[in-house]
Amino acid sequence: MQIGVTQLQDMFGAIAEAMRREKERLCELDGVIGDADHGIAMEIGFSAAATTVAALDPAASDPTTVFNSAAKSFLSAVGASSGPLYATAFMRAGSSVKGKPILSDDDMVDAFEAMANGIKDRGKADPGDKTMIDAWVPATAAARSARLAGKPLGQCLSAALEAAVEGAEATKDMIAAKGRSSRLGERVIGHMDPGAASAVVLIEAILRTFDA
Amino acid sequence: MQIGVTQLQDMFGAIAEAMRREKERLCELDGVIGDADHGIAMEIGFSAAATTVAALDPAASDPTTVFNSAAKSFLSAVGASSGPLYATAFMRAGSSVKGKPILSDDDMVDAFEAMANGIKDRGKADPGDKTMIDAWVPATAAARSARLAGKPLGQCLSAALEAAVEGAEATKDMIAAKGRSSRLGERVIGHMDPGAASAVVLIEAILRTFDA
Amino acid sequence: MKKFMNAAETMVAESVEGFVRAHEEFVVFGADRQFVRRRHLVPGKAAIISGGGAGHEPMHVGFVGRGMLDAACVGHIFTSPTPGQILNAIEDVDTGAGCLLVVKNYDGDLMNFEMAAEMASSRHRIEMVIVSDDIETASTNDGRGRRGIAGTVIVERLLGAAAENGMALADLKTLAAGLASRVRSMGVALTGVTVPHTRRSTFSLGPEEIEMGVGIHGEPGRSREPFSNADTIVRHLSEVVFNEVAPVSDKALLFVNGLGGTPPAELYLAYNVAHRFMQGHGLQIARSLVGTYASSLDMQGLSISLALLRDEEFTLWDSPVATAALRWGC
Amino acid sequence: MKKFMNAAETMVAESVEGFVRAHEEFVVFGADRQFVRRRHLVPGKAAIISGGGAGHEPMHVGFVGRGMLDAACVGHIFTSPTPGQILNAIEDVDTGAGCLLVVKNYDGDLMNFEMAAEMASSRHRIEMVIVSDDIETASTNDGRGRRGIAGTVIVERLLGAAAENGMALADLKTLAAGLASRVRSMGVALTGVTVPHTRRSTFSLGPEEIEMGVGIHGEPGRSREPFSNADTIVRHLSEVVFNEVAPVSDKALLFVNGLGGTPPAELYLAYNVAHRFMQGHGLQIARSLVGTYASSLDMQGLSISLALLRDEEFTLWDSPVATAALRWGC
Ligand SMILES: Nc1ncnc2c1ncn2[C@@H]1O[C@H](COP(=O)(O)OP(=O)(O)O)[C@@H](O)[C@H]1O
Ligand SMILES: Nc1ncnc2c1ncn2[C@@H]1O[C@H](COP(=O)(O)OP(=O)(O)O)[C@@H](O)[C@H]1O
Ligand SMILES: [Mg+2]
Ligand SMILES: [Mg+2]
Ligand SMILES: [Mg+2]
Ligand SMILES: [Mg+2]
Repeated sequence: MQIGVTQLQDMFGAIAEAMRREKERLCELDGVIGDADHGIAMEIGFSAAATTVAALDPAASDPTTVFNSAAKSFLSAVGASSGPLYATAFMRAGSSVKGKPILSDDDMVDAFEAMANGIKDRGKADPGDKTMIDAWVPATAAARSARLAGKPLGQCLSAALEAAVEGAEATKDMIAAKGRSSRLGERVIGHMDPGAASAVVLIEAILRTFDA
Repeated sequence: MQIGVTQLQDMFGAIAEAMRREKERLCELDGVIGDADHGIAMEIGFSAAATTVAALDPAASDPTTVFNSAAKSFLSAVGASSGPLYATAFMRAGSSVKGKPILSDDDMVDAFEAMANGIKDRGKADPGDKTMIDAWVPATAAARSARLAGKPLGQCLSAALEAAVEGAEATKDMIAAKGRSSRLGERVIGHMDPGAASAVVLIEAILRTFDA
Repeated sequence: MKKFMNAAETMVAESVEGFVRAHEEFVVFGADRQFVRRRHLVPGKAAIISGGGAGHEPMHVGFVGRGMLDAACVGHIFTSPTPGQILNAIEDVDTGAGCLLVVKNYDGDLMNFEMAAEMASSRHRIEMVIVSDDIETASTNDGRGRRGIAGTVIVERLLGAAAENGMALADLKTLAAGLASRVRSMGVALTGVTVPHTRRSTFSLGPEEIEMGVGIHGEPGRSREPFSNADTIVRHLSEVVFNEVAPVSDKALLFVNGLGGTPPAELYLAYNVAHRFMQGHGLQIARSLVGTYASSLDMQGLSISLALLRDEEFTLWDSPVATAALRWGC
Repeated sequence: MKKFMNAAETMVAESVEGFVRAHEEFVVFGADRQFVRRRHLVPGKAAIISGGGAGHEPMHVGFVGRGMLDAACVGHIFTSPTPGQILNAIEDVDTGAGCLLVVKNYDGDLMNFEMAAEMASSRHRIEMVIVSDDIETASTNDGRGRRGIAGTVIVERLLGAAAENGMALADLKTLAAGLASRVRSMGVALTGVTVPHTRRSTFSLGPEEIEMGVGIHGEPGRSREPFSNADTIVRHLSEVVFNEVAPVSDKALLFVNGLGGTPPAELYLAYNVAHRFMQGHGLQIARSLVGTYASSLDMQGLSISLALLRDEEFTLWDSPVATAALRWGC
């Protein structure tokens, strides 16, 4: 697959739209164990990112510009935890594909993995801490191994989504060690982490963009 | 009738008991147009007065002492509006019978009238202002004219009670011009003034003391 | 009714005790805890005493100290202190220059302070100032229905500053008289309040109702209105006080007072609306006060007070004050 | 949900605008209203910047001024400000002696302040202080779950005073590190709060329930308990903070903080209970603070903070401070 600026613009558009749709559910999840605003943060952040990215001239930009613009506008639109986490994710994705005008399937899997690493470095959460990391880490591992097995991008992302869904589901059984819910101890058991849930929404929107 | 310290002690005891019984209703009335505490003020004030008065040695006291002690203890137990109003009432009653060890029917009607005048002077309310004055003024007028017609104290107090009941009833149609409810304008119409209602309770207790 | 209290009977005493413990720098209890007074009196200064029911904290105990009150008497909740309390305070803090009693316009307070003044008059020079900064009632137009509410804070501050500067009793009374028509307030409630010892809400409001023109005792106000946004509510309050204040100056002190359950963020938002309104009507807002100073238990609501002051009154406002609730310049 | 607001989207901006209008003596807006800063910076002084979500007023804007903060950055309600806002504040108020960022221990705040610090590090000397005065969580015992709550006020005051006295950036960082184990707080909520833009209560409590160990974001606390009297509730809070604070001194600052909807009278009553408790456990309560300083919208509730300070820290506490919310000595 050949992915240029236009496809990435579509991708951010698709993520923004998905977040708009899922906003209420994400807020509800955050309401159980956090401060009930995760849906709002994701909606505001991604619509800002999508709008900024959509305004880029494809002829005068490259994928790195797209990721960096998304990072900056996400960051200035959203404080919260998700702001620095996703801003760092996109900045890392931008670095990982630096200098490439068109991205191959390998490049996209690299970018995807860079995002997860950015989130890990910024948030310093470990798997099992009941955060979005619990969706992102298995998702990137699945994408990577699918790619190593020679699968095309669409199938890599399918594998990632499946792993993310499972990872998010698994957060229900975890006691949070990071984020606002980390003080609740046993009381959060049975509830999915909202950041893990939104990671699923995001990965699904990426998949839909490149699977079409 | 011959009324001495003991009878006046009984009288304050009866008033205190009546206020204890009517406390809730008086608070409820005050809740509609005032601050819902009139029953509490009357209960506290009259139990303090009754206790102090009961502790007086009948052999070493006279009616003036009884009224003055009641005034003082009422006053130091209750701030509110009712405190100064009833304290002044009892002080005036005390003055009106000064020097008399035993009170006649005339003396009691004088004392009764002195109470109403004390309330009027202290509160500066006019009839029709929707206050306890609207019970007290007709009540003393009725007692006075019954006495002028030669009726014994019991019948004077009966007449007073009847007039007080009517006067209190009439406050329902008034717009308040004094007290907390005076800002409510038309909104108080239909509701009886709590101070007028407690005046009825008080007069009834006096009547019961001397009609037995 | 969830409140931080142990028993209705002891709640005022416990709260005032906590207040005194927290502010020993400024205040001490008077004899038998009948009143709260300044730790250090100023001999020869006219004494200023105020008081009223509890439930309005920090008013008045929070205003005892340098540049404001010499003593404050606290009654039961929403109930005047007794003449005995007031008399004791007079006896204690009058150092010879006489005593000014600052009373909010409620029959109960008036009568109790009057009785105290009568009882003290043989041994003390006493003057009384009645604060009635509330807006006019719809029904009576003679001003009798105007209660003393948050504007009392302004009056007590200015009188306290003037007394600290050495102003004599008679002149303090004149200063207060001059202020009477230039300080106006109006309140609004989003919720009623529950008086602990009655355990009843004095009025209750539906989720879409507010009460306009409330005082500080949980008594109903001028009218029940539909709830609306801050612009609508606060502009209405601002308009009424603007129209009722005597227009002797265009330099104003604007005061947004919280009624107990309203958080600072909402008070500041309301201040913003009122400030715009007053500026739009040609006033220069020279000073501001925003906070919970004259509360009504935990009522959610606020009042807007507007005071049109003369330059020398602003100087009084700015002079040093050191009390638990107001402090600057020292 | 009845609040004084116009729209959820504009409420923070309107409220901060009102705050700045009301306190022009102390503060001005930074460029694009991205932060609130002192009207007069002190060249050569280490700058102190704090910030966090809105909804905690007067924290932090109310602490901007002499003897405390140089700038405060405000995010959406309960949401960290962005790195851009913080960076702009750094650029504006660092007069050459570097900049101390005081951050409450929440992942969102931490990450946003960290990003700002990274972005500023090429041109500014930056240090960061993380306040985590909250009590230990039941589940994790490594202190990671300790949030920054009302004790932040104490830390900001002491750091601000020291900076005003000329203390260098590195020493400020040391001072803060020394305070970390000596300031502890615990909160209780009688009601949940409704975040305006979500229009949902983050937790709701029945008429006989309270939430123990809450923070200031409406997030649930340590445990749900039956409502009881002030003695029981406040003694419990007092006991936990007493047990968790590092016992290096027996001279304490005791701070009762209102969470937004609790009136002064109840805070003073709670102070009384806490004061008795602490005295009964051998502490000398040398300083007090009672009021709504770190709120959680209109939550009914309070927190108890205990700080065991050294003599030189009490001297810092007492030194002049002139901000909207704390003021003395000038
Ligand atoms: N340190 C962290 N590392 C990774 N993810 C985190 C971290 N802290 C929080 N999160 C994620 O962020 C989500 C909450 O995001 P959001 O509600 O937008 O921010 P906030 O917690 O500031 O309100 C959590 O559900 C969790 O998945
Ligand atoms: N100036 C006055 N003159 C006569 N009666 C008055 C006056 N003011 C108030 N009252 C009476 O007092 C009653 C209220 O008493 P109470 O509730 O005990 O005091 P408060 O109004 O201080 O709460 C009113 O119903 C009215 O009858
Ligand atoms: Mg959240
Ligand atoms: Mg009453
Ligand atoms: Mg009353
Ligand atoms: Mg948040």
